[in-house]
Amino acid sequence: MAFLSLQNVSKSYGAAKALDAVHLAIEPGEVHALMGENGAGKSTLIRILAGVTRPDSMEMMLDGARVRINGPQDAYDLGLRFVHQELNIVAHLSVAENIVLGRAYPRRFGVAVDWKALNRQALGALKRLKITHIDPARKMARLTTGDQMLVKIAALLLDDGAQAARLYVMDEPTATLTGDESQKLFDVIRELTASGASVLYVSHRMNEIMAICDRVTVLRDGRHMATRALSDTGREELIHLMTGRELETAYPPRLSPVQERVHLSCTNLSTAHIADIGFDLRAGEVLGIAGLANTGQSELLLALLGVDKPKSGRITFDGQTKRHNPAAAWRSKIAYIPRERRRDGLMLTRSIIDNITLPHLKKFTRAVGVQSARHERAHAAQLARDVALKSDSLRQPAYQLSGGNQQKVMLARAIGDAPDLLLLDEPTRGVDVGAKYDIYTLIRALSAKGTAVILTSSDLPELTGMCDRILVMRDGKQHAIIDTTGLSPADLLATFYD
Amino acid sequence: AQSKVVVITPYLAQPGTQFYVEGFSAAAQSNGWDLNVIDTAGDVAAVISRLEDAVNQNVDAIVINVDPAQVEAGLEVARDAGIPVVGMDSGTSPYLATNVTSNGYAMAVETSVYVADRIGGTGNVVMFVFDAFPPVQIRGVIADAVFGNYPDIAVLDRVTPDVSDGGIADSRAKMEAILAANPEPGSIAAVWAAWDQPALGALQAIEDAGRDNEGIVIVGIDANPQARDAIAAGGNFEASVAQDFVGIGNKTAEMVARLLAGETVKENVVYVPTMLITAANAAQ
Amino acid sequence: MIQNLKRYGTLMGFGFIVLFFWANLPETFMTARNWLNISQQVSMLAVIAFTMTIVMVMGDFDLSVGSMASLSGITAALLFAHGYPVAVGLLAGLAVGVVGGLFNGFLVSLVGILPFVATLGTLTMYSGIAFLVSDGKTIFGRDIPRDFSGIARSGLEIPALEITVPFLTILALGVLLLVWFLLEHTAFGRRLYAIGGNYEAARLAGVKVRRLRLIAFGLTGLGAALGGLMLASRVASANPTQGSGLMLDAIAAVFLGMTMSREGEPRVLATLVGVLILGLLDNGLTQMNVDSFVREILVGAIILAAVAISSLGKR
Amino acid sequence: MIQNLKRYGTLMGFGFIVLFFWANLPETFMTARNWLNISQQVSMLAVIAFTMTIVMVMGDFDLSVGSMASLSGITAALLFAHGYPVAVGLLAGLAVGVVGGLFNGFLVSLVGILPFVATLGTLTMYSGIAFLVSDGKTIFGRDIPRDFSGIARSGLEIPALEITVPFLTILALGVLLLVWFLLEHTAFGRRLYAIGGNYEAARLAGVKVRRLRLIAFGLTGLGAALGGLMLASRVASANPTQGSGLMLDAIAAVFLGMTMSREGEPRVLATLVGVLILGLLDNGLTQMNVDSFVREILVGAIILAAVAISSLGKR
Ligand SMILES: Nc1ncnc2c1ncn2[C@@H]1O[C@H](COP(=O)(O)OP(=O)(O)OP(=O)(O)O)[C@@H](O)[C@H]1O
Ligand SMILES: Nc1ncnc2c1ncn2[C@@H]1O[C@H](COP(=O)(O)OP(=O)(O)OP(=O)(O)O)[C@@H](O)[C@H]1O
Ligand SMILES: [Mg+2]
Ligand SMILES: [Mg+2]
Repeated sequence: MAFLSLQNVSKSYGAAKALDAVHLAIEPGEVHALMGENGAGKSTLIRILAGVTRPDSMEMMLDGARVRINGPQDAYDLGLRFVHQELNIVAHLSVAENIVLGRAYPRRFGVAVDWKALNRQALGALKRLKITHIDPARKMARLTTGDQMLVKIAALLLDDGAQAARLYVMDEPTATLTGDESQKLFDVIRELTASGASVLYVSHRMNEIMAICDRVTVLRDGRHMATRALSDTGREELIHLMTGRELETAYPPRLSPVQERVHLSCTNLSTAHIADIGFDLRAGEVLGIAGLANTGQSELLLALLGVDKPKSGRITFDGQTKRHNPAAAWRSKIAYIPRERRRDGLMLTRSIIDNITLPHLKKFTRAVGVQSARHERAHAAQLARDVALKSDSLRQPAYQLSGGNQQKVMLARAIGDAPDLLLLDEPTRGVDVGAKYDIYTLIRALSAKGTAVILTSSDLPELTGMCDRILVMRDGKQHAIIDTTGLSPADLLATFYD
Repeated sequence: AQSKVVVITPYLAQPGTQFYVEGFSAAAQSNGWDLNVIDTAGDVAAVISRLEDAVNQNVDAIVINVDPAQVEAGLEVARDAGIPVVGMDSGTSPYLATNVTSNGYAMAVETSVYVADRIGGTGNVVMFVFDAFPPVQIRGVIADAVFGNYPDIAVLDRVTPDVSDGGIADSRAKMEAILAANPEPGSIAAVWAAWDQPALGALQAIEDAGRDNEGIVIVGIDANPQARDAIAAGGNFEASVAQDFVGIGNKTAEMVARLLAGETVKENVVYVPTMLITAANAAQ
Repeated sequence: MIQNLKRYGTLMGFGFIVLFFWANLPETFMTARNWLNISQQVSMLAVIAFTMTIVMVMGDFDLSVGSMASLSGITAALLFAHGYPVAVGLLAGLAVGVVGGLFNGFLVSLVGILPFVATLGTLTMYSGIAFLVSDGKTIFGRDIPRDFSGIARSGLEIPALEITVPFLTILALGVLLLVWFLLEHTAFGRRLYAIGGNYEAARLAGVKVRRLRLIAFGLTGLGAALGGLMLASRVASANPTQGSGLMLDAIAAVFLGMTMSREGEPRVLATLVGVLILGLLDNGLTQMNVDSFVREILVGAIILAAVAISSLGKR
Repeated sequence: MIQNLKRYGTLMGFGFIVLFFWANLPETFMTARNWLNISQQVSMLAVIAFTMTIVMVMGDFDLSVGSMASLSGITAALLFAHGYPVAVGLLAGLAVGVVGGLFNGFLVSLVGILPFVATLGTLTMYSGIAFLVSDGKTIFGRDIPRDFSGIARSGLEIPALEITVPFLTILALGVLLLVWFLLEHTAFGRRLYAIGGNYEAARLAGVKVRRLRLIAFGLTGLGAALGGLMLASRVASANPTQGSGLMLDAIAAVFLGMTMSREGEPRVLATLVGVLILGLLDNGLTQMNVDSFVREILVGAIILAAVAISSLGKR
C-alpha cells in the first residue's frame, strides 16, 4: 500500500506543459524509478515535491491524509529528503557546513555554533556512505566534482535528531560519480530500504535502474505513461514507453575506417596537472580517455585546448606546433565540451541561439563587423535539429531547458563549425537513452568525415563501444593505450588498478 | 496677476544660503509673489537645466545663487525670453540685471590681518581653503597675499578638506594629524579658515588634543551661529566675519521688486556691509 | 498579463510619469520646446550611461566615470587656457578618457582586481589628478574659448517644425546609435554579452575575454570623457568636481533599464528609458513647484515603485 | 610563496604602510596617542563598514548607509532640540536605522529589487527625508546637549599605561566583536555565508533566504544609524549630508578586506584591516605634509597596489 501519493500534478511554463495531470505513488521500502526522456518533467515533479516549485495543481496524500507543501521546510518536516539534479554546493563553506545546510546547527550555550559537534555529525553522515577520505572541515571548493556529489548525498543521511526520513529522492545522483562511487551509493540505498524508507530514483543509466529499482513510473512529454514492476518489464519495453519508438541499444558501428593521416600528436606532454602523455591521433579516430576519478582526464583535454600551458613536451596538429590558447584552438577547428556544463559551458540566462553560436560568431559577420542575425538563426536551427534538441523556441534562455537538453546545446555548439578535433568531456552526462544514441550516431558521422574525437566518460561500455583506442590514465600519467577490439568493460576496469 | 519668481541655487544645504533664502522669502511674501525655491544639491549643470525649465514656464523673474559664468548657457535662454535674472551673492555678469553680495576680498583681508596682528607677525599658520568654489577661492588668494607680506609668517600647510559633510569632520581629522606632526607647543601659531566649518573642526581637534592653552588663534569667515557660539565661549576660535545674509536676501528682493516694476537697475553690484565678529560682539 | 507587467513595469512607469506631468502641466510639459530642453539637460548623463552600459553588459562596473568626466574637462580647459585651439583640447580630453579607461581595463582584466575596487581606486586617483593639474581651481571666463562653450549652445535648426535641435542632443543620439549598433549587431557586442552571461564559458569557447574587457573599459572611459567635455562646454567652465554627480545617476539609469529586459541584462535602449525617467522627474517636479527636499524623496520613491512593479514575483 | 603573496598581499600592504610611516615620522606616528587618535577617527567608518559586511556576505550591497547615518543623526538632534532626554534621542536614532534597514531588506528580499537599485532609491529617499525634517539646516550648539556630545569626548582611562581609550573606539570594538561572533559563530551568520556562496543551493536546502536577508539589511541599517549617531556626537551637530561620505569608504573597506580571503568572501576582521588602511593613509600622509591633492592620488594608488599584489594571477 502506498504511503505517499501525488494526484493530478500539473505545471505549465507559459504555453508549454512541463507536467500534465501526472500521478505517482510510493510504497514503503521500495526503490521507485522515475524515467523519461530529457525534458519529460522528472526534475520538475521532484522540485514540486520538494516545495521549491509551485505546481498549478496537485493533490498530495501522506498516510491517507491530505498534506500541503509550501516550502522546503514543509517537505523536510514530512520526512522527505532530496538530492537535486544540479550540483548545488556552497563552494567557500566547509564540507560539514554543506552537509548541515538548511538544518539546525549544533550549538553551545544556545547561540554559538558547536564546531566540534558539527564536524562529528558530518563525519557520521559521511561514514554512513562509507566515505573516510573526505575531511569535514575542508572547503567544499577543494573537492572534486564526484566528492562534492557524495557530500550532497551524505547530507541526506545527516542525523540531526529530526524525525527519520520516509522518502529519499535522488535526481541523477550518479551522473557525476564513478562506478566505484556509485556502488557505495547503491549499498546505502539497500540499507535505507531495508530499514523501511523508500527511494525515488532518477537516472538515464538503464543498468542501474534494472539493478536497484523495484518499480518504475515513466513520464513522456509531461504525461504519465505507466507504472510497472521492473521484474516484469524489459529494457526494450521501457525504452518504448519513454520514447514511443523502437531503439537500437547497441553502439552504432563505424561508417568508414580510420584515415592514415595523423592529425594530432602529443610527445612527452606535461602540464601542471598531467605528465608524460604521448600519442598520435589519426583523422577520424575516436580515442577514449579512461581511469579512476580525477586522474587527469579533464586536464588532458584542457591541455589540448590550450587552457593549461605545456611545461614540457609538444603538441602538434598536422605536424605543426601552434600558438596555444582556447581562442586559437577554436579558430583552428578544435571544439570542446566541458564536463561541468552549467559552470563552464552554458550562459544560463542567454538564449539557445547565443549559446550555440558563441564560438562561431565570425561565421555570421558581414561588412564592417555587422552580424547577420538571419544566418545565425538558421545555422543554430540546423544544429538544434542535428542534435534533436527539444525546446519551445530557440530564443528560450538556457536555464529553462532540462539537463539533458542543456547538454545537447553544448553538443550543437561543438559541432557547429565542422571541427577537425572534438574534445568531449563526459558528453552524455544526463542524456537520455534515445538522445545518447543520437549523439553516438553523430560522433560516427563526424568521424567518417575525418574528425578526430577524444572522449572521456565514466560509462565504461560507452568507451569500449565507441572508441578505437583507449588511453588509460593513472595519477595524472599515461598508463597504457589499449586497442578496443574485443575489449570488455570489465577488462578496461581492470587496467585502472594495479 | 501674481508675479512668479524663482530662486535657483545648488547650495541650499549651506547655512548662508538658507539665510539668504529666508530673507528673500520673507520679502517675497510681503510682496505677494508666487515663489519657488529650487535646489540642485551642488550640481551646477543642473542650475542651467532649471533655468531652462523656469523660462519654459514663463516666470517673471529669476534669482540665482551660483557663479554666473558657469551657467551662461541658461542665462542666455532667460535673456532671449526677456526674463530678468538677479544674482544673490553670485557674481557680476552681463547676463545679470544686478548682483547683491558682500565684499569677499574685504572679508578675507579682515580675518587674515586679524591673524597677523594677533600673532605679532610671526609664526606658523595652517590654512584651510577650497579653491574649487570661486568665491572661497578669492578668500584664499587674498590671505596668501597678506601672509606672504609678513616675512616671519610661514604657511605650514594649505589644506583642502573633504566637504561632502560641510567640512567639520574631515577638517578635524586633518588638524589632528597636523597637531600630531607638530607636537611642540607654539609650533602652530594660528589657523586661518576660508569658512567656518574647518575652523570649528580645527577647534575641536585642538581642544581634544589638550592644546587649547597654547594660544593658537583660529579665525573663520561667515560667522555662522555655531561659529558665533564658539567665539562667544572665549576659546581659541577668536574671530569670524559676519555677512548680513538676511540683509542680502532682503536687498535682492528689493532689486527684483524694482525690476518687476519696470525700473532699470544701473549698478551691476550692490554690496551689503559685513562685520568682524569677536568675543565682544558675538552674542548679539 | 502578470508576465507583461513584469516585463513592461518600468516602461509603464515611464508612461505614467509622462501622463501625470502632462495632466498637471497642460501648458508647458508636452511641448517640443520642453522635450528638447530635457533632451539637452540629460545629454551628458545619457552619453555616460550609454557607454557605462558597455561594461555593465559584462557584469562589470565603472565607478570612475564621474572623476574621468571632470578630468577630461579640466584637461581640455587647461589646454585652452594655454592657448591651444579647441580641437586640440577636445582630442586631448578624449585621449585622457581612453587612457584612463584602458587603465581601468588593465586593472580589471589583466591584474584581476574586482571592478568595484579597481574603479573606486581610480575614481580617487583621477579626481586627485584633476585637482592637482588644475590646482583645485575652477577654470572659467576668458580661459574658455567661445568656440568651445558655443558647442553646447548651438543646434540644428529645423525650419519646417520651427524648432532647433540642440547639438548636445544630437551628440547623445549619435552615441546611442553607435553603442546600440556595437552591442546588438556586432560580434564584439555579442561576445561582451557572453562574458556577462558566463565568463568561464566564454573563455573556454574561445572568446578573448581579457582583450575584450580591456577594450570595453576603454570605450567607457572614452564616453565618460565625452560626457565631461559636453558638461564643461555647457557650464563654460571646468572644475575638478563637476562630474562627480554623474556616476551614481549613470549606474542608476542602466539598472533601471535592466529591469526592462527579460533576464535582467543591460540593453542600451532600455538605458535610454532609465535616463529619461531621471530627467523627466527632475524637469516635471520642478515645474510643478515641488519643494526640492520633497522632490528628492519622490524621485527615490517613484524609481522604486517603477522597479517594484517589474520585479514583483519575478522569481 | 606566490600563494601567500596572493593571500596576504593586502595584509603585507598594510604592514608596509605602517612601516613606511613609522620610518618617516619616527617621533609621532608609532605613539599610543596617535593610534588612539586614528582609532577614534575611523570608529564611525568602522562601525558602518563592519555592519556593511553583514549584507555583503550575502553578496548584497547597501548604498543607503550614508544617508541613513545622516538621517539618524538628524532624528536624534531634532528630538534633543525639542527637549527630549539623550536616551530618547539615541533610541529614536537607532530605531530609524532599523526601520530604514528593514525597508531596504523588504525591497530586496520580498519585492525582489536588485540591492544596488533598491538602496540607490532609498539613499535618495532617506537623504530627502533628512533634508525635509531638518529643513536643510544644521542643528548644533545649545540644541545639542553636553551629555550627547560628551559621549565622543569621554574615554576609559587606563592609568597603568597613562592612556585614555576613547569611548568611540571602545564602541567600534564592541560592534566588531558582535559582528564577528554573529558571522563566524552563529547559525545565522553561517547561513548568510551560504546565501552569498550559492543562493539557489541555500534555498533548495531549506534556508529561509528571504527572512534572513530581511534581517541582515535591518542590522546594516542599525549599524549605519549607530555610526551616524557617533558622528553627530563627535561633531556636536547634525546636518542632512554629514554621513554621505561614509558609504563609498565603507564599501571600499569591505572590498579591501575581501582581497584577503581565499575565496574572496567578506570577513569582518579583514574589513577591519581595510578600515585601518584607509584611516592610516589619511593620518600618515597628512602628518607628512603631503599636498592634499597628491594625497588623494596616493591613496588611490596605494589601495590599488595593495589589492593588485593579492590579485596577481589569482585566476
Ligand atoms: N523555469 C522554467 N521555465 C520554462 N520552462 C521550464 C523551466 N523549467 C523547466 N522547464 C521545462 O519543463 C520541461 C521539463 O523539464 P525537466 O527539467 O523536469 O525535465 P527532466 O525530465 O528532468 O529532463 P532531464 O532528464 O534532461 O533532466 C522541459 O521542457 C523544460 O524545458
Ligand atoms: N566544519 C567547519 N566548517 C567551517 N568552519 C569550521 C569548521 N570547523 C571549524 N571551523 C572554523 O574553525 C574555527 C575553530 O573554531 P574555534 O571554536 O576553535 O574558534 P576560534 O579558534 O576562536 O576561531 P577563529 O579561528 O576564527 O579565531 C572556527 O572559527 C570556524 O570558523
Ligand atoms: Mg532533470
Ligand atoms: Mg582558531
